[in-house]
Amino acid sequence: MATKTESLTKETLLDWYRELVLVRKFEDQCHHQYFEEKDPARKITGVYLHLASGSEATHVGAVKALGKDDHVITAYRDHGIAIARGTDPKRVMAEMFGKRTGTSGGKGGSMHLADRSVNFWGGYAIVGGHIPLGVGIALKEKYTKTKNAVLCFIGDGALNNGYFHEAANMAQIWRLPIVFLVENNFVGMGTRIEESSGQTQPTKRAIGYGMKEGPSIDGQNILEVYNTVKAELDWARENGPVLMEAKTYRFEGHGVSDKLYDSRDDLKAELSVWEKRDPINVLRAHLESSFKNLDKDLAKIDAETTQAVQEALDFAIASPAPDYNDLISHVYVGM
Amino acid sequence: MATKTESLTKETLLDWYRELVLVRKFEDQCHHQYFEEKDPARKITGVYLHLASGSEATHVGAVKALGKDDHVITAYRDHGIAIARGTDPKRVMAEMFGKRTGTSGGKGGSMHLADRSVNFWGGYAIVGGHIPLGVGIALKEKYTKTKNAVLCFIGDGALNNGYFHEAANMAQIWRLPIVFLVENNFVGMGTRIEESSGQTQPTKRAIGYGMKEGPSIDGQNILEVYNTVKAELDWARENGPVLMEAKTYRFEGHGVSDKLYDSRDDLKAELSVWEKRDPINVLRAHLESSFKNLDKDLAKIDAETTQAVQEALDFAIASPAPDYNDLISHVYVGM
Amino acid sequence: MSKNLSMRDALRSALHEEMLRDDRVFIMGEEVGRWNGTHKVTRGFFDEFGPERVRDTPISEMAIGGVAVGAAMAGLRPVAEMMTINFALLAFDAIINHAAKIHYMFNGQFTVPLVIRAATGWGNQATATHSHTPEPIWAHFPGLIVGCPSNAYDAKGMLKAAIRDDNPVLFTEVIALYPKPSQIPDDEYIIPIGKSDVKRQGDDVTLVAYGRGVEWALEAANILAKEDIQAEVIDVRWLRPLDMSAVLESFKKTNRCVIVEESLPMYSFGSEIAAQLQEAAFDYMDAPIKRVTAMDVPLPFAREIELMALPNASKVVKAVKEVL
Amino acid sequence: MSKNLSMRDALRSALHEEMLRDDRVFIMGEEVGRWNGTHKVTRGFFDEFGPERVRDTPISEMAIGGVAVGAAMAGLRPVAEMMTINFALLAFDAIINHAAKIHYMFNGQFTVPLVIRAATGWGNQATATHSHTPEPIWAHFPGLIVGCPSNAYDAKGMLKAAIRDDNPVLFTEVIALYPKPSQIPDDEYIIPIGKSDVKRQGDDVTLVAYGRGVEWALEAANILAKEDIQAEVIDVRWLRPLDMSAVLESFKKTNRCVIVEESLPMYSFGSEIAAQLQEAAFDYMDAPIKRVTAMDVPLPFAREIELMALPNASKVVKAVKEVL
Ligand SMILES: Cc1ncc(C[n+]2csc(CCOP(=O)(O)OP(=O)(O)O)c2C)c(N)n1
Ligand SMILES: Cc1ncc(C[n+]2csc(CCOP(=O)(O)OP(=O)(O)O)c2C)c(N)n1
Ligand SMILES: [Mg+2]
Ligand SMILES: [Mg+2]
Repeated sequence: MATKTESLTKETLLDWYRELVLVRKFEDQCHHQYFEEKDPARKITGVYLHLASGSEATHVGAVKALGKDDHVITAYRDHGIAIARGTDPKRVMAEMFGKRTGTSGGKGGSMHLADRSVNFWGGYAIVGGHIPLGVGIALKEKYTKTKNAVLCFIGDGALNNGYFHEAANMAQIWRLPIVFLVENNFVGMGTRIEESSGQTQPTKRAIGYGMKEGPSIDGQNILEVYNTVKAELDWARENGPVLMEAKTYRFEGHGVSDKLYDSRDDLKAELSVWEKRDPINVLRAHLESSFKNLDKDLAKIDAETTQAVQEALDFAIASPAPDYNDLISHVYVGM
Repeated sequence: MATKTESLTKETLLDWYRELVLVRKFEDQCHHQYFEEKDPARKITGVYLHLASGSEATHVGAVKALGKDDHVITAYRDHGIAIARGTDPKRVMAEMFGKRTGTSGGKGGSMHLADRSVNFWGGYAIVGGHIPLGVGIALKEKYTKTKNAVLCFIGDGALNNGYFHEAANMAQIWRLPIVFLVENNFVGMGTRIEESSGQTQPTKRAIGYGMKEGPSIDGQNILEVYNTVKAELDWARENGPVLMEAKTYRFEGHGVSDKLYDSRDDLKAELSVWEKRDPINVLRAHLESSFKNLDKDLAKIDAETTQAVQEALDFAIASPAPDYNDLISHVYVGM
Repeated sequence: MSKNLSMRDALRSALHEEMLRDDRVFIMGEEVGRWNGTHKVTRGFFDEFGPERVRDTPISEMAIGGVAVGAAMAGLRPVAEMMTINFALLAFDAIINHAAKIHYMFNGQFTVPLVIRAATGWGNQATATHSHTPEPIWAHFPGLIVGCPSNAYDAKGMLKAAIRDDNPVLFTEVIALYPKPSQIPDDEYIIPIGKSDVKRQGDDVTLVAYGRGVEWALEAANILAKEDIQAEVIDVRWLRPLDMSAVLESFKKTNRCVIVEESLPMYSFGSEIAAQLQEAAFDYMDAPIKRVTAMDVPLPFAREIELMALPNASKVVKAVKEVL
Repeated sequence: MSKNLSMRDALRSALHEEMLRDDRVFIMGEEVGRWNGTHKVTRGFFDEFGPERVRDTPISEMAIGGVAVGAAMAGLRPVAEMMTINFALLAFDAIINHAAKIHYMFNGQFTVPLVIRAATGWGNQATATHSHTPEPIWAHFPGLIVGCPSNAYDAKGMLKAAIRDDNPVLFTEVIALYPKPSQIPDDEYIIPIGKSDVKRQGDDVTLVAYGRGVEWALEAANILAKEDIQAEVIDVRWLRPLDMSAVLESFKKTNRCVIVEESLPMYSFGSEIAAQLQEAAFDYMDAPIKRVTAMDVPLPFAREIELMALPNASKVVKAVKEVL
């Protein structure tokens, strides 16, 4: 990795560690409330729920690289991104339960989190649909002559969609400040990248648009993610779009209705390899090799994150469901 | 040009020459019947008519490179392609007039010529829409294990459409026998390639799909077009898709409602440069440098092509218009 | 002889029989192969028929639509799966401007014997982007056939008809109906395109529906029967071509009609049925024709309010009482 | 004071005024800039406002739609031109699943103050792929506003309302009406979203239309007037939100209605109007409600047969006589 790295304090690294652990526990809790929970009042329901366990370093690291006035937009695998961007986990959890206190008032669900107050422009469930939206946000920044940039996550599977193609080209001809970060987990639902993509090195797709071919990085290493994304955002502010890739993995299969690891031995085998590169362990190893006497810090983080998730859950469950008035409001502005 | 060239007989070259001249005169006649003709019964009407004068070497040369069982598909700039593929110019002209004897019974118009009997799968008016169709035809050939290939013309402007992206990638993952021939006339309507495309070298787009980057050739030179396309078709039969480019120009502006050359001085200047590379003159110069005493041959071609276009026109004008029964037939098969 | 099969398995058996019968029939779409199909309709097909005939595609709906059209024109008989009808919105042009127009536009030179299968329906917290039931929208356009079965038995016969037909067919399958069983005869049967079906007889009111609407209509009919109100339930099955004969015949007897659909209210299924009925049977109208539809909102995630927006049998009962 | 302006120039002047008034308003689309617009509505804008505010795009309808949505969410007010509504079919998902859903789905956090302009209509031998008038299809979906003016005066006031509104608006402009003039006041005026208009008063029959249908309805009314039949002509102007008040009021007076539209007949404009009318004004119906629409075929190139498929005033007259 050629990028010059920032020197990061112990505090910062512990803070990131906390977030990785928090997000993982959040995802695990969602999993539990969906699959194990028996009490209907405490159950997460609905046909879609996409966990991102395994990809925390990519999500948290990239989001931490954003400035306050920068922007982030993504697809439906969005819980960790909301949390990393600073949205209260309580409100994120409440959205999982479809509660009025959720980030989208219970109307968006897990796939459609968003928090305007922190420039998190949402998760989107139509594969590729958010990519031009991100480009449009970047257009606004260029139009109004700021130096703010947009971070747009893209799944490896989404690269094959027309939305990506048209939006990437438009971003390039207009030299818009956007970093397209391919979250390459090597699979979309059950289709491997080699099965879906003629070009299996995502950054090479930049050539088709005359765009900067950004780096291809280890998405399990939050330091590498943070440093690279930060550098590319800065490049994008001045010069225009970049296409970069973080290699990562999803430990939980595609979504809740997913039986992938029952049915594809090759993917099961691959998973076990990636589990050895758990992003939490990668950062923990780095911390332990850099600093001494972390046990107390780590124990505190463990306790705090457990508590935060528990509080989020309690909050979500205690929150009111939306009512008829919510059902019919916000169809139009001012009507 | 690295491709090994076929040795071509005088007869073949004169035959091609005849076709270039025939297509040019056909286009000129269309122009005349649309703009100059006063008699309503002899007038070409309608809002769309896209002439391809200037691109004859690309159209005729590439189509001549096809085997009898190969296939060709294109966009709306399709007159020369139909004629080169062997469709009777009478039936092509009749379609311009919306006559029942036209290639599409007068129901398709100039943008929707097609002739199933010679594997010309049509002109299509939705930019990019025909590209996946071409890929589907190639899929059929691979599925049924023939060695037939598909030639798919693509405008430079169409490359920015999602259809191209999705279809190109699909052709590559399935290794289908198709040559994507970018007919690069450097403009789509009034938008120059530098204004519309982040990547201005069309063949480089192949990299985004892991596809063979084919040659970039002089589309004004029919020998080069023929030899290259033939070689790429043969490659595609065995190996899968290729993306290649022929550099050419349209002498008549985009379509009949086009005032381009009144309004853009840069394009007017560009046109005058390209007119010096008229494909008819390029082949004529080659013929004259290769063979002696062509005057009689060329005069004969001149007379014959004038007559052929006149006959086509007479045929078209004399042909019956479709009637109510045509209006309501072929909405469905068998209903 | 017959078997009890879920709609999922009835569809699977239709596909399976047609794949065996005609090797021009092949399947393409996202996750249809190695993943066994998102809705498991193609379970086991990849292993049985191999990757040439069961083709996993990238997430490329425009190309799934367009490539299938080209393959169909060239002589194959693709069954392209769109996973859900929501994603077919990305293939709108491929289906409407290509599949549905090519036969006409080229004056019959080409045919497009294509089936686009897509799961439809909502009520499962799939949210606004994933809860479309836009069959009527597609059926606006001539050149396309649009069908949506209401039960496993019909599903099998209709899908076989769709695959054998030489026209492009949009075939939607209500997700909520996938697990529901019918008795499926072992012997082959076909349910012809463009034929509606009387699902229940009655003299007091005509209920017109398709897809899941039929289920609500039948439920409502059972409730009404307890009050001695006999509803006739007509399943149009195909939104295009639309067969109004049974509807008209019934209406001339009952003089009252309620239309039931899972779709949105405006410019939709109920609009067309009501418009045709009042025109063709004006003299038989004893009451206004009512429509029971989804509420006119994007669909929300939260279960409580999503269910409020969904049609159901008691809404149908209420509407019937208004016209009696 | 007023000027005689074609609808083209009236639209141009609306855009021009809004561009001057609010520098968040910008234009994007194919050929809108250097080419001065396919239909010349943006003539001169590129020179006047420059390439930042008048943005030529590639042939990328999905991105035109989606990028405009993002820019609108972020605070700009894009006017995105789709060249023709036919090409907007490629942006169906961007408009329906994004523009129209985002305000609701995120519970009001974002607004999408976006106008999609698109030329619509047929009758110019543009053939099957280029002859859509699918306004009713788009208007099926809540969250979107859909408007289509019938004359230059309305066009200006409606477009200004659309640009100032905070909701996504699909604004279609009938190509055949571009050259037709109205008197346009020099003073600014706005025609509010969701308000229909009585274009002609009469007691004998109600004609309901939008866009070019209004022209045919008015022509028919003039013909009918010679036979002393007075038609009331209602221009709904906005298909969504649909204002039925004037239609209902008129129908309660005339008890007869013919609906006129350029679109295809099935699951369309006339379907919804007829369905609503018979339900809301059943007691006032003296005859079946009739619809005059395009024929139910893909549109052909040949002029003779294309014209057969097009609605016209004499078809309207004929329908009126059937209901009198
Ligand atoms: C347009 C569209 N097509 C299909 C789907 C169904 N679908 C949801 S997620 C997904 C896979 C996406 O894969 P990728 O982009 O790699 O993201 P990942 O799930 O790996 O994070 C598919 C096919 C969809 N939501 N939208
Ligand atoms: C999807 C779509 N968008 C826009 C148009 C309008 N249009 C017709 S031709 C054209 C330009 C195409 O340029 P190119 O592909 O370079 O082909 P050329 O005309 O130069 O042969 C455009 C924008 C269309 N027909 N279809
Ligand atoms: Mg992936
Ligand atoms: Mg071009």
